[in-house]
Amino acid sequence: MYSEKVMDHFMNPRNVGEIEDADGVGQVGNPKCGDIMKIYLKIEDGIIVDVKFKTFGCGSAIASSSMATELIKGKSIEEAVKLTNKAVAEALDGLPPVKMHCSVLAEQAIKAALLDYAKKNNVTIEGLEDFNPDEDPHEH
Amino acid sequence: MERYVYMDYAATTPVKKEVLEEMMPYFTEKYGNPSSIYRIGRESRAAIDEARERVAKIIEAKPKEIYFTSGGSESDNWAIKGVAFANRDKGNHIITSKIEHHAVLHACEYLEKHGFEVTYLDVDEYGIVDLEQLKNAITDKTILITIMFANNEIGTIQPIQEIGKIAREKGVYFHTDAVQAIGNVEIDVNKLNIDLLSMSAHKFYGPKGVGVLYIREGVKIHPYIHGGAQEKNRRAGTENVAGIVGLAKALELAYENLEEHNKKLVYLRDKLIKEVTNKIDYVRVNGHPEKRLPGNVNFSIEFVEGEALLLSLDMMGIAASSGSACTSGSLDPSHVLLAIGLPHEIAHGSLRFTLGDFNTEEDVDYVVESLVKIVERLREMSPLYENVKEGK
Amino acid sequence: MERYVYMDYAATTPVKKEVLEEMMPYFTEKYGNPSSIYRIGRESRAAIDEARERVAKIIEAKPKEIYFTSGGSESDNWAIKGVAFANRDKGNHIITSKIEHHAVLHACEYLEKHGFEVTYLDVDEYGIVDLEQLKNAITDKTILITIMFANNEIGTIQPIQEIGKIAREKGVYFHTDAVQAIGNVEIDVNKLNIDLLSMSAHKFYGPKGVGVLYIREGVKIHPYIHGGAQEKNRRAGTENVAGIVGLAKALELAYENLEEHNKKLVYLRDKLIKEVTNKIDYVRVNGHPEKRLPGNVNFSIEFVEGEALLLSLDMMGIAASSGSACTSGSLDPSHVLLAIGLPHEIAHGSLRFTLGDFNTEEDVDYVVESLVKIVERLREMSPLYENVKEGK
Ligand SMILES: Cc1ncc(COP(=O)(O)O)c(C=O)c1O
Ligand SMILES: Cc1ncc(COP(=O)(O)O)c(C=O)c1O
Ligand code: FES
Ligand code: FES
Repeated sequence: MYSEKVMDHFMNPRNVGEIEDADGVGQVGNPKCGDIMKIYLKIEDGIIVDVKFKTFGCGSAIASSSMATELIKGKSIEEAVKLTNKAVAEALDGLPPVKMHCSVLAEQAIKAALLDYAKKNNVTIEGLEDFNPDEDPHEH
Repeated sequence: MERYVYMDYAATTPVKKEVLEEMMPYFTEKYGNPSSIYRIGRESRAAIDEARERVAKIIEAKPKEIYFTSGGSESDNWAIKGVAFANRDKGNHIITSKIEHHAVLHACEYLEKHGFEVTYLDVDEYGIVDLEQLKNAITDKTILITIMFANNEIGTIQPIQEIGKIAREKGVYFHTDAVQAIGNVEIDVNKLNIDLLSMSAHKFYGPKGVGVLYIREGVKIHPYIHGGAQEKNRRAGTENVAGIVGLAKALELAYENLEEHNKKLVYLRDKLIKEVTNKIDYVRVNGHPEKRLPGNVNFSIEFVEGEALLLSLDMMGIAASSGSACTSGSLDPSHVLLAIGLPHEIAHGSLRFTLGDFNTEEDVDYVVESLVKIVERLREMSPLYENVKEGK
Repeated sequence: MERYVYMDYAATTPVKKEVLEEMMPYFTEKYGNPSSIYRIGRESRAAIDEARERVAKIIEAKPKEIYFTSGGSESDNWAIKGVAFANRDKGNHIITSKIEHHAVLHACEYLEKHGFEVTYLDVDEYGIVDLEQLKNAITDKTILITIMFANNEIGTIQPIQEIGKIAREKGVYFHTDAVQAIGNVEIDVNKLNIDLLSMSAHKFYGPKGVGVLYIREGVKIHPYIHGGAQEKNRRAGTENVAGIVGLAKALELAYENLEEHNKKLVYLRDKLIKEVTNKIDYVRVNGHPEKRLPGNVNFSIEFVEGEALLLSLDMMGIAASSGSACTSGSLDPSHVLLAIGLPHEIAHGSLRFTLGDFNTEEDVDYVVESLVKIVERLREMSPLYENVKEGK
């Protein structure tokens, strides 16, 4: 069902936890639907120097969070905004079709955290204009 | 993998050695078609007839009331649609419950599209149907009550005798999906006033793809699979002789030492419940405390999600199941867990262990030990648990 | 009994050794439910997926167009009723032939009771459907043509490609009951424009109780057995994993050396036909001289009755079958023999031998020798034969 990569990231998730003095925090999902993803960002000079996550969700949701954090760590804000759920899924060597929405959640959580950062610092981030963190990413 | 603990006996069971042995000749030497009149055909016919008698004896039915099918789903579909269409002149109303297996629920939904009306009874927090609601739901258009004997997720056993009595008094047919109950509970179709009953062999150490529909003599029902004259013209298709023989043998074995078997399962079940609830906080046990299948344990483990639990257990060589929607990638968690009133987020953390003949006390110890570690790890990742710890 | 000659391979076949071997692990060790996400569940799922690919390859279909069922009868019922109810908005007319298997005919009759109209095409003396009649029968209400690939009694093979072409041109779905053809004839569902196709494993050295319905992508069809999400939500019920694996293996074996197999069968078949017609007078061969299944022989032996022939053959260790009504205790002889124009009294003396992989030349010699004696004995008792001898 899941690729080895998914299972690896599920069993040994990278960057689990929280950042006490995070520059941006984003939470998406809804416990009712069985998944919540929370992302913490530490940003210095437009670069994501640290990232942590917490996830309540299935194996695919946990693996997606882990992979997504790996993919944006050390990257610029501009690069992080462009991260798509497809890229997350591809980096995991694919997800079953019914589980694609779990990777959407990862994309959304990062965007939500970036938006939080932008608001706190009164900056605008290109590519986040139309983003609404409360939109339900589920296409179950 | 050093250790493998299978605790999903409600999903399916291995075929027992003795069962397979009885089946074997019917694949190769005794392969005759039971409809053929020559020797090896007659031998197959005799094997089926004997199996029919063996099954009938267990549930106190007559052999001619036993019909072999391809499994529990076919039996449920046949019972419900077959009775519905055959009794349409009498009425178009069917009563069932909200916690039936999908084979029953989807058959009922199909009938709703074809002019039938279906009442879905509520259940209480333990999963027991409301007998008053049942009585009140019956009208002069009611032709069938179909309520499962025991639930596959939470193991709750229904008051079948009372339901049978109500149905009989009102002159309404009573079908029960006994797929989970058979092999675990004594069933006497006469005492319980059951008119139709479904079983599936692979739930009681028989092969997959073979089942039974018991149809009380005199019940008006249409055939469901039309064709040849097999099963007294009621279920067409060359009989799965090996499967039928296996079903009968497996059923016999199940009732040979039912009491002992159940005592062992109840002991292991209660031990598992006690230790898990002792060692893990925020856990609740779903289903009825006493009126439940001997091998069924259903937990809701808060702040973690079912699929994540299952995958982690699998990595440790433990096979279990969950009512979380995430297992199937669908939005709503198990309709059974919602029907007993669990909130969505708690239903998502549900975990079912179903114990069976090959489980040992060491298995239970291993499961408890593993589960404690897994829940700890997953909760560390969970934003919900964090909130609780922080008293939010 | 010293000698046992089985010549009823069209009724059923033994499971081949290699097939049983592949099935065995799925009863005991690899018993996981294919819907379960843990290791042994995924292994069962993988076994089914692989079987689906193996089956698809043989008939040039896509794996996702292969659905596993409980046998030929279920496949026929599902195809016909499933397409009928799903396309009712388009029309209510179905075309079939007079010589279909009962699984098709009775499914059609059931539909006639539910508002559908069915045209039953005639066949010629060889059992071949009339293509002109088919074309003329199609109206804008026609939603399905269901015509069998090869007949189970007389072995006649229909002009499937032409039928497929007509159906495709008119935009009507085409189902074929290939239960007898598969394993004996090359079938490419694309070349032949087949939209739905039924098979049953026990006709090609696989186990009883498992079959396939091929459903071309895009065909509108309702599920028939409702319930769980198995078979992409189209056929509920825990999968008969061992049976499915056996079906795939048996099908592969059948096509591994089809040519050689058929050459042998045709040789034995033609020898049997030649010797019986040489040695016994007043015998006719039913079915088409060339367009027939390689192993099928169907005689009408005048002045004797089918059941008497079968019982006598059985006493000599020979397993065969008959289209006589007396075999089943019903009044009318086989609808197939009547449809090809046999008078009742001749249809009553019909005798079918169907040869298979384990038959030898000695078997044929023994059957001929025995049949000569039997017919002589029965005719001596027959008042009809007496008349003939005396030239009346
Ligand atoms: C042509 C044909 N169709 C359908 C069937 C039904 O198959 P089964 O008996 O496996 O259900 C048979 C055999 O009995 C057959 O010969
Ligand atoms: C209560 C209940 N009914 C019906 C079924 C369907 O049985 P089968 O999968 O053998 O068709 C099952 C098991 O899947 C079940 O647990
Ligand atoms: S979190 Fe529900 S399916 Fe992934
Ligand atoms: S002669 Fe006895 S049934 Fe026909």
